Amino acid sequence: MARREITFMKATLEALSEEMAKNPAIFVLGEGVGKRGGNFGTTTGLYDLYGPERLCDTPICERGFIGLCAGAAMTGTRPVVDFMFSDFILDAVGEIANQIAKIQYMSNGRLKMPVLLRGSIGIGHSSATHHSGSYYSMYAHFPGLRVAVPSTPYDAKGLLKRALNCDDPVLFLEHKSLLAAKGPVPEEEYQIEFGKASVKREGGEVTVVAIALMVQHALKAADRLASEGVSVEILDPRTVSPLDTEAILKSVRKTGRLLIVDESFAPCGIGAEIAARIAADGFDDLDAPIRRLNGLHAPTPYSPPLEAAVIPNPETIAAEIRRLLEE
Amino acid sequence: MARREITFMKATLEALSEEMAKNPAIFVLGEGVGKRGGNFGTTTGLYDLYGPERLCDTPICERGFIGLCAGAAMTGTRPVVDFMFSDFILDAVGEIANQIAKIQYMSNGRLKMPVLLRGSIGIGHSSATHHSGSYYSMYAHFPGLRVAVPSTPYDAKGLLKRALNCDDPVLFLEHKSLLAAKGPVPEEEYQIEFGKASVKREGGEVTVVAIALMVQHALKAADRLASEGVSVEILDPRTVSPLDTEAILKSVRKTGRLLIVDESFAPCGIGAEIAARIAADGFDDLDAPIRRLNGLHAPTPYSPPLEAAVIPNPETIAAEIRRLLEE
Amino acid sequence: MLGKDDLLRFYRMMQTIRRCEERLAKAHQQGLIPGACHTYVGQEAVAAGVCAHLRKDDVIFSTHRGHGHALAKGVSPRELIAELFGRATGCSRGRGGSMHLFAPEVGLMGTTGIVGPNILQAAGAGYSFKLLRSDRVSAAFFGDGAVQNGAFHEGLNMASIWKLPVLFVCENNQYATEVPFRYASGSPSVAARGQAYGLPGVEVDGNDVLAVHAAAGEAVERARKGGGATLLECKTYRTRPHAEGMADFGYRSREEVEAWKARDPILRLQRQLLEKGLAGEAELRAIDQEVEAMVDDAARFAEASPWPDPATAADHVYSESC
Amino acid sequence: MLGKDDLLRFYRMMQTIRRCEERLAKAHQQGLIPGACHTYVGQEAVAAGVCAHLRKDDVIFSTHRGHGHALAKGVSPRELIAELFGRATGCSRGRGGSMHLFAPEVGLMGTTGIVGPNILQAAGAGYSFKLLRSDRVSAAFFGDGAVQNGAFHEGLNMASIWKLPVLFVCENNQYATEVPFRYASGSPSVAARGQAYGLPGVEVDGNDVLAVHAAAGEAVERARKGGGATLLECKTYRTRPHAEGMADFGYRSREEVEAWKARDPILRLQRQLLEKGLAGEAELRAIDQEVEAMVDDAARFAEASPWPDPATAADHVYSESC
Ligand SMILES: Cc1ncc(C[n+]2csc(CCOP(=O)(O)OP(=O)(O)O)c2C)c(N)n1
Ligand SMILES: Cc1ncc(C[n+]2csc(CCOP(=O)(O)OP(=O)(O)O)c2C)c(N)n1
Ligand SMILES: [Mg+2]
Ligand SMILES: [Mg+2]
Repeated sequence: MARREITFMKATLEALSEEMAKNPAIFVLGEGVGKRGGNFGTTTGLYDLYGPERLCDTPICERGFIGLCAGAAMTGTRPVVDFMFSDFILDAVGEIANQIAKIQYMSNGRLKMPVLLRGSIGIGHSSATHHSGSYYSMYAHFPGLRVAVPSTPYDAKGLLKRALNCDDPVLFLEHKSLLAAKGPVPEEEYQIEFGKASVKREGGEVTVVAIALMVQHALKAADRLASEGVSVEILDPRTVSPLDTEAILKSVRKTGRLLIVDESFAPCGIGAEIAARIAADGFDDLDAPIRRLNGLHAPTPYSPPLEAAVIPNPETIAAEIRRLLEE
Repeated sequence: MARREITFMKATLEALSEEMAKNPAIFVLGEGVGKRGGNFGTTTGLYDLYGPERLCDTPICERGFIGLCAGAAMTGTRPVVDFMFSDFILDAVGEIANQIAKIQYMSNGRLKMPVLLRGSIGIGHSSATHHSGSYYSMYAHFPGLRVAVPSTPYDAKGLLKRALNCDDPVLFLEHKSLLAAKGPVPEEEYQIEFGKASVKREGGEVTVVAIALMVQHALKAADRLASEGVSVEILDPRTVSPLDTEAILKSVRKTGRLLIVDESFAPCGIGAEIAARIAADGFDDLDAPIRRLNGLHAPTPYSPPLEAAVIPNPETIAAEIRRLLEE
Repeated sequence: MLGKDDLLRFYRMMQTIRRCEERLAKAHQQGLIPGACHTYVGQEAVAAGVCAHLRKDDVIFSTHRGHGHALAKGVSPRELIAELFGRATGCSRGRGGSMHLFAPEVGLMGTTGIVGPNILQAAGAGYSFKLLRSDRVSAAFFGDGAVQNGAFHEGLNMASIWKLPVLFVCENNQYATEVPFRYASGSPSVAARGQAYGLPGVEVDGNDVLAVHAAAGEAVERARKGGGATLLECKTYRTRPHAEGMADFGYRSREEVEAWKARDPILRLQRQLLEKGLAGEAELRAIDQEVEAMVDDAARFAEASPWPDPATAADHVYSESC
Repeated sequence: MLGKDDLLRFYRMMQTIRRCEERLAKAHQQGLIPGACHTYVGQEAVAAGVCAHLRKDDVIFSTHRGHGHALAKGVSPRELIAELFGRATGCSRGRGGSMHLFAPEVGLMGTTGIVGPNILQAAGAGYSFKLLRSDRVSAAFFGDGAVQNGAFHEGLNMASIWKLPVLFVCENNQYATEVPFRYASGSPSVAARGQAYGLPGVEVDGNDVLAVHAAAGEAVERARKGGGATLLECKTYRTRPHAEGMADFGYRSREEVEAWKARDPILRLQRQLLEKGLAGEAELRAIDQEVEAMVDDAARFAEASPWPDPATAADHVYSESC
């Protein structure tokens, strides 16, 4: 049978739809998740299947409806917030970090907190500074949250299904430049565990850990370098919390060189965390300094030439790999 | 003349009072900053000097009054938010990261954003999980903010004065276990530049970079180790954004060993950032893996034995240094 | 109609709260409480009057000033006092203290040290109950200070448009720490703000347990029957400082406090019981003694209880399911 | 009293906004606008009527739907269109696009892509003006969707208790993207919510520039004289989709849109001018042509303008003073 290829968005829609069919306690909240089917088509068709209470349009009160989810999750339902752009839920960081993330702990494990927060991240399409944020590093900093940042339709479906079967709060972050990308997704049921990296390309000379869209960019860079005779291994952690340190250590043991590519801000970012872990536990395996390639530490500008200047691309990634190989 | 010693709190009160006397555009907002003089005595006596408009008690609407400050700072005044506990302003992360931090950039430098956000951080005194947060790593992640985390009265006064003479938004974070600590503070006017670390103790065998209260704990650990013949150098970055990489590199060049001690969460924390920078640019100077010692990645519990278990102390720091020296 | 038993139940509950608080205040002075302690003295009628209508499977969400709500919802004095003492036997197993009380077994779904979130969480429980076609109801208790917070606005609006089975109980004790409500609020009435959300807003004397009970009864019934949420403003007063150990007369006068002490909700109910001949002095004293004995026992229990094991300090950050 | 000149000024401003928006809509189809484009078509009377009272040193804070406010406050069509085209000559130098317009020189202190913050920022400017003893005023423009957000609640309450010189102008165009106001709001009236904050709340026909102008005039005068803030609800309608390129009839009917087009604010003013004999067809057509020429020029200017230099992409993250 031919491998089925579907888009990232379709893969997540399948995951959500399948789980909603199984579990009547799942409901979705967000602006336009009802009849409209979601700003990114994330709930297309579900309103007709499950009705307005399970596909609930909200007023523009992100803090409010995320705070509401905490109470819902404690009392027998499983809320999904479809927040459109990760920038919008900065108003809810108090509810996320101080309530949702902490209540399992504070109740000594007597309350569960199965809240799924899902929506788009990433720079692209001249979305400008209020529609380009990522913030996964911030969420990985807080204890009590799971943070998934898939880069393929397959991973997206498997991780979303996992999230909907897990009692922890999960941030599920979808890069907007990946939503229309297609990839193989089997018809059969599967889930992907959190904290398991995926080797997106095997190679022997340098390890590149990349996040979300940067995985695709790194793959392009590796293709180019292959033609120059350079063998690049590419790892996608898939979840930044938990983070699969073992897989990265294993790869660095082989290559001796590590570059982390992350389009978002460098300071206290996930690239720093990866570098710190390897500088601690993989120190003896390193043949060269650990390098990070990040987007500029600046708000995201609108104009295409400015926007392009603030994020890594296949060329800058390839250049950085070449430099690292010379160290 | 004898060196004058005053408390951390008194030092910041002097800084604020002196600057308010000079600059009538400075006003302070917060719950209880008026007649009450601040929850931590941060505005004691100022209400009588400057009246209710400049020492303005607020309703409990952190997002609101921090958002208000953005508009005030654009229009000729210099707001100071006295937020008591850093946990309270998580509701305002949208205003801080998406507005206050970005407006200088988005206006292409035509608007200034001199907002000072000051208040307490840190674990201690059974304050429990909603009054123990730090979050400086999160603020250091966002572009556009300055983040000061002083550990002595001298540094606190100098950095607060700098903050009140700077057009950037500044987070000024005061560890609650340091507020009553005394230290030398000259009567004369001085300011401390952002991004300049301070060597709190010179030593040759290992570099310890510590933040806020951990500087004091590290000093105690170093005292203990000195009696064992171990020579520890202690650096306090004083501001985590900007971060003085040069000073840390310089010290590591001498010692070859680096431990970062930070009471807050490890993942994507400032310790990770420091480790990443040194693993990149100080790689050849390192004689051992870079180690981090952080508080546990957990919400902060109330009960004293639990609370003590989640943060580093002089003993655990000393033990970690000993381990690092053996690597 | 309320009978003698009901009134005596109110009396016993209010005395239980009062005596626990007084014991906690003393314990705080003695250094037995390592963190903060916000007492509910003067406001007992609200918790007692509202919670009398709640079933065990109904839920409440409270604040930093939550001891009274916890007790009224069914947390034992032992579990409450042990929690403030930081012991493993406390309702939050020592993780919480005064501001973080959890007892989901009896429907106390948490108290919060941050002003606001509990309002939203109560709305969320209401959403669950609606979706699950349950007749359970949910209540949020919060102060006048929370009314100026965005959480109030967003929570009440959502509860209104989705007709959620929720009671929003504002205990207007006229101060948020030291900031007066009349200064902080653009409107002198909390109840009147119900209108802005299309919700019934009811003002009641929060020092009169019978009045609170009556108003809460209507609201709970409406909620159970699918009639949606209610905003209840209980005008009351705390007669102790904001938190134990804090100064109290920089922002309010001794006279004001004394005037409110004269309106003490427990004394008032006592007078009513005696005047109506529903109970004699002796009967009330007997209850008082039972309560006193229970609180004594609880304090002894708490002090004798073990500390939590430091090795468990990072347990339950995540569930075991994922 | 308003004279002919005033009315013609309104007419010219509203036409300028309309023609710029139509040009931008077309440019969006042509791929000249790399990002989003939210037009103001149908709501022009609000910006024109309110901003007519504002001095250059007064300030406004707007939203994702801010083109009209920018123009009415004095941003030139050239700077507006160039910004949406992403050029270095745009009012935000290409950093912002449709949702992030900055022109502090003329009192446009920014438009925000996040719903809510501008309400707070307007209050903040009011705080500055009060502290500085200035008679400047500040205005926030926002949609009906923002009314359900905590920023509305917190901002209006602070403006009320501190008597800040602020106009809160809600443009109730009945939809937040595709979510109807009547669904999202617990209360059918925005203006009536003023009461919850102790603020005057005034409802006005937002498609009648004269009505908007009259109501805004009172509010601005009250603010300048120290009388505090006003909440103005302008009932209006956007006749184009939420953003260019979006579908428009999944949530509202063609009939509804057509009915509102019949109430077009520009046509209405035109009729009034003609009926009162204040202007002839020819005079209006002459203005139209001038406006058209100006917009043509602006679009040409924008298209011919240079792109920003990528080397400047990280400039101005911090000021130079620290
Ligand atoms: C978001 C937030 N801001 C500030 C505080 C500090 N704080 C604790 S209690 C309190 C006053 C609360 O007043 P109110 O809601 O009236 O309750 P009361 O104490 O009177 O019962 C404040 C400001 C907090 N806990 N959370
Ligand atoms: C906090 C936040 N949530 C969601 C959005 C997405 N969004 C952009 S415009 C809009 C609708 C706004 O409606 P309204 O305030 O009525 O303004 P209008 O578009 O009608 O002018 C929404 C939901 C956003 N920009 N910010
Ligand atoms: Mg109160
Ligand atoms: Mg609208």
